[in-house]
Amino acid sequence: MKIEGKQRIWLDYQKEIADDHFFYVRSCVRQNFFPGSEKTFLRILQSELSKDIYENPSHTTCSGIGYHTDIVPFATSMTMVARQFALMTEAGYENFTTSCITSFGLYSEVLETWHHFPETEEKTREFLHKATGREFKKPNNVSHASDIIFRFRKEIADKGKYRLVNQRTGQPLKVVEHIGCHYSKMFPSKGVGGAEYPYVLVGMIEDWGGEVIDYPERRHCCGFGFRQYLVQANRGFSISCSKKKFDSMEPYKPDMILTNCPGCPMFLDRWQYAISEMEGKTYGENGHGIPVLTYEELAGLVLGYNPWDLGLQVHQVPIEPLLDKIGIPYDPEMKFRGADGQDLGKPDPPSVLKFYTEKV
Amino acid sequence: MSKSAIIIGGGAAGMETASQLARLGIEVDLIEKQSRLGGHLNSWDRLFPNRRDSKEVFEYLEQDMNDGISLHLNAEIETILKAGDRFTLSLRDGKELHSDALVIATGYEVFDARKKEEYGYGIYDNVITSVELEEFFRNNKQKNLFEGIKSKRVGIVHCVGSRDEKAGNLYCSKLCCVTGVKQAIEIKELMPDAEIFCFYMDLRMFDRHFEEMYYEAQEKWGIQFIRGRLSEASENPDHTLLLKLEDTLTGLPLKMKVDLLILLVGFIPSPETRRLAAMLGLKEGDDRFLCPADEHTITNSTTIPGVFLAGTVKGPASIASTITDARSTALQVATYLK
Amino acid sequence: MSDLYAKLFEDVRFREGLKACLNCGTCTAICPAAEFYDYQPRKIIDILQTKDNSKIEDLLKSNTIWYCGECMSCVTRCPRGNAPGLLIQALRSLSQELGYFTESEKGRQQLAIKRTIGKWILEYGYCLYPSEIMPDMHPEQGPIWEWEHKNIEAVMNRLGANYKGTGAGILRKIPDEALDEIYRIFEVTGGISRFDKIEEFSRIKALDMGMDMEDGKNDDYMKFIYTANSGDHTLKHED
Amino acid sequence: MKPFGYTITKDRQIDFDANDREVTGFINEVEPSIRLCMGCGSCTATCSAGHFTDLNIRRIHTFVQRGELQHLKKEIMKCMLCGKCQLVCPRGVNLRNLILSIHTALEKSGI
Repeated sequence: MKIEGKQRIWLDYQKEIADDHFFYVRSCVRQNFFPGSEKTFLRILQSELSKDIYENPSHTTCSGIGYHTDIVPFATSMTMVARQFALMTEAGYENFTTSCITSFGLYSEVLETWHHFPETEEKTREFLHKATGREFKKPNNVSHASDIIFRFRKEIADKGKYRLVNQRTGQPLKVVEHIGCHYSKMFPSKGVGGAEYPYVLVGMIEDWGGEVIDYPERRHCCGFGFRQYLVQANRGFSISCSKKKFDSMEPYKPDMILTNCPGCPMFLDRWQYAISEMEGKTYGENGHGIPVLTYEELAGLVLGYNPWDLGLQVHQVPIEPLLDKIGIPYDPEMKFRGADGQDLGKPDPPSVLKFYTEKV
Repeated sequence: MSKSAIIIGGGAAGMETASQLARLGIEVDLIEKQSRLGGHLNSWDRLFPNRRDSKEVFEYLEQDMNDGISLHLNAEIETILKAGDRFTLSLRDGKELHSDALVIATGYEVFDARKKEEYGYGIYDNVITSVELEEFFRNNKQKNLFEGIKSKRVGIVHCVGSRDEKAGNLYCSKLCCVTGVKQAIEIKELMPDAEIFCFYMDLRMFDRHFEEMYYEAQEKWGIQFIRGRLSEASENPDHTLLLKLEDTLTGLPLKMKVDLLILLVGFIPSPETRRLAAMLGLKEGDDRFLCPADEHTITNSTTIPGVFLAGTVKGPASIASTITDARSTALQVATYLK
Repeated sequence: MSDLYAKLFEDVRFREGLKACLNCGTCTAICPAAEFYDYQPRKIIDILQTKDNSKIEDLLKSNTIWYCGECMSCVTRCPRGNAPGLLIQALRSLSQELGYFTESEKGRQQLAIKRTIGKWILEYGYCLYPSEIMPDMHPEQGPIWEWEHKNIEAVMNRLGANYKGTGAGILRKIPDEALDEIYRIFEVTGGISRFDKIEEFSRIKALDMGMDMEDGKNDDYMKFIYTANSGDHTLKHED
Repeated sequence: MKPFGYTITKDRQIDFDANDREVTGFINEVEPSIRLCMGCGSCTATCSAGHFTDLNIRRIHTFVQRGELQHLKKEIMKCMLCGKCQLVCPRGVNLRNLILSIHTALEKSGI
């Protein structure tokens, strides 16, 4: 592997990422499954980087999952997108930032469609006005939240308390990066580093001290496939895709998986559990699985935030082996407690995948 | 007073045009940007279809580089001016040349395989281009190329940078197919136990003896042809490559490990060709190669009187047809100057 | 019968996605659906290129168009600028408009999606909603989700969400005016009409199959389409 | 184990490296003309059995070379050995002997 070859390609895909004054729209999947990540994103931008980021309470789903399960017509989704733009326009913002990759892909697709088929933009304006009375301007800049963290990765490293280094061995942690399909597969120029060798997560890993692993099934979809997961009868497809990735990355002995898409970390986390239940097979060390993190969770760890504030307790694959490797302290007693320390009980231990109980 | 012509480009087309014109008594200046003549001919080892040594063809072309030709090596053109029927060329070293006719024979370049990002050229260790393979053959470096490779399975990818909108080239480079078959046979000659696969969409064996070479590759050498375009190559932990393509004749996706991947890179117009065309106001086709005055009949002249085209500035061509074309250009120039 | 190709052509995604195919197979080669289902994006384009009405009708009624996961990996690779993923979207839309989706096992599942994702979009303003993601319908979500689901308010609170609260924040209650706006958008753009068609054609199919189909989530037809898998979607090596 | 309601499936890619190609080697040896196929499909077009079943005789060649034995077994059972394919093959592939050799090879390897 010659890293210079990749660096050349990264130079070809330098994406413009806004610097400040972001209009933030949330992700359905992440609010349900990784609320701590969105919380951490805002905390980093506001407290660490002193950026202006605004969220309008009236913004909604972009309808992306409905669109990609094909129950929502394109015209409807275009108008849903237009409504979000209208809220941005009304609030006086021009930089649109999405927490979700499906949304990011949809916004990009809608803007491209309006560009190539101007009559669709006109029609959308008409629909939006008819339905809501709103008008909108198109954003100057559309960035995914991972683009923003990428842009400020060096600042985060500078402020950081921890590096992605194994305390015991002094070796950099081996990190697998997984990019959401809709980040750049449709429009390579819209993603940092393009579609074949996206740099958005690689840049974070490198600057935070880790070592990136490239493995044969790196570009493979996690298998969400929208309807392929949402309907139980189709989930065999979904889990089989993820398994393919695990089998392919296993020989490299990764310490963790880093993702930038809402769904992927959930699936890569949960499917390790399901595979272990179905086939008795676990990945990673000592039967603990390979921890899967969002980029905000990882940034939060680097910055020294409490792992339980980041939401690492709601992962099925235990995260403690990673914390121990990096040398991040945590209080096991507080893992499954509520905001005021109240006892919420504990999840049942899975039958195969190990619950982390003590330091190895 | 004898008439004169300037020929830009000292590859096969330029050399042959020059020698033909000199033989007809026309004073020739032959300009070559590199330190020696021959152009791409210097990169090839053996030529299809009969696998004769390319040096023989070079020697043939070189023997006529006689006194009637003034050779300007390492020469770079600054400006070209046309006043009346006369051309004035200024070279970077300050030299000025004059002539009554101008022949553009600046040829092509090979496609930069790095642009086909998903094939990992320049990133993965065992991905090389067909040009590099020729260099290995030519310099007898075969041993280095295959050193440490145990199972010796080789994949040859057709249409790299050709017939590809994403690469910016919709056209067929037409000679990659036969080059791939030739190289497959040559590898097999070197390593009889190697397994060789060509990944193709159409095999365009258009010229004399090409189809027979394909037949020979199958019959005598057992080279396998899989119909499907390589979709991606990735590197395995042992530095072999994992290929993914559709085996379109079965309709099933296929994955396969190879030790070495050879990319058959296509033709693109050389930057020098495009620079001169812009300087002179010559017409480029939508494939960016230069347009002759008429595609069927007036194939060697341009719409500018006194400016002629020879060889691969007009599109992909074999050495044989380049030489034939150069003679035709020479005849057109001579007729014009008469 | 009307010209299905012309109908497809009305969809901008179809016009964007179909140039001319040279049958190279780069799409099928990396298509996750082609790896696990008897499916080839290349073949879809091949059929559409024929403009043959009866072949297109077969396609609209088949399982085939429902295998794609819309990851759009094919879009990156096509050397001719085709986008099989976009064509699938156009085909699925038309299949639902014409009611052809109920003719296939995979197509019939649209009702289940409409009654979950579709319902939640209009009801909550979110595509997913935690109290609706039932552990028994999602066993793979594991014990962690069971625990979370049981303690959802406390867990959301611990992680800094504004669950069901007013103002901004994670899983806030979307204001009623905003939900009204969404509904009107769905009304004027054909979203509601799409939902109604999915219900209506499914009702006809359920009757046809002798199954009960109420409006809730737990009727026989709904359960059937959510779990039914004939097992012949994959061309297995053991076959 | 919990009832998940679905199972992990093996992919249907041709896994060239995992396939057993002993049969491939045997057939290429006993009927070397198999190498000459250029995928033109003349055989499939004229195939009598192919008119009544989904037999695709052209694909048999490809399955042999890829070592896709299960597919191969399924396909050749449909051939009636009429030999029309051989008459039209522009490359002179001895298709009848090819089919017979496949039968022999599959039997020998117990498939």
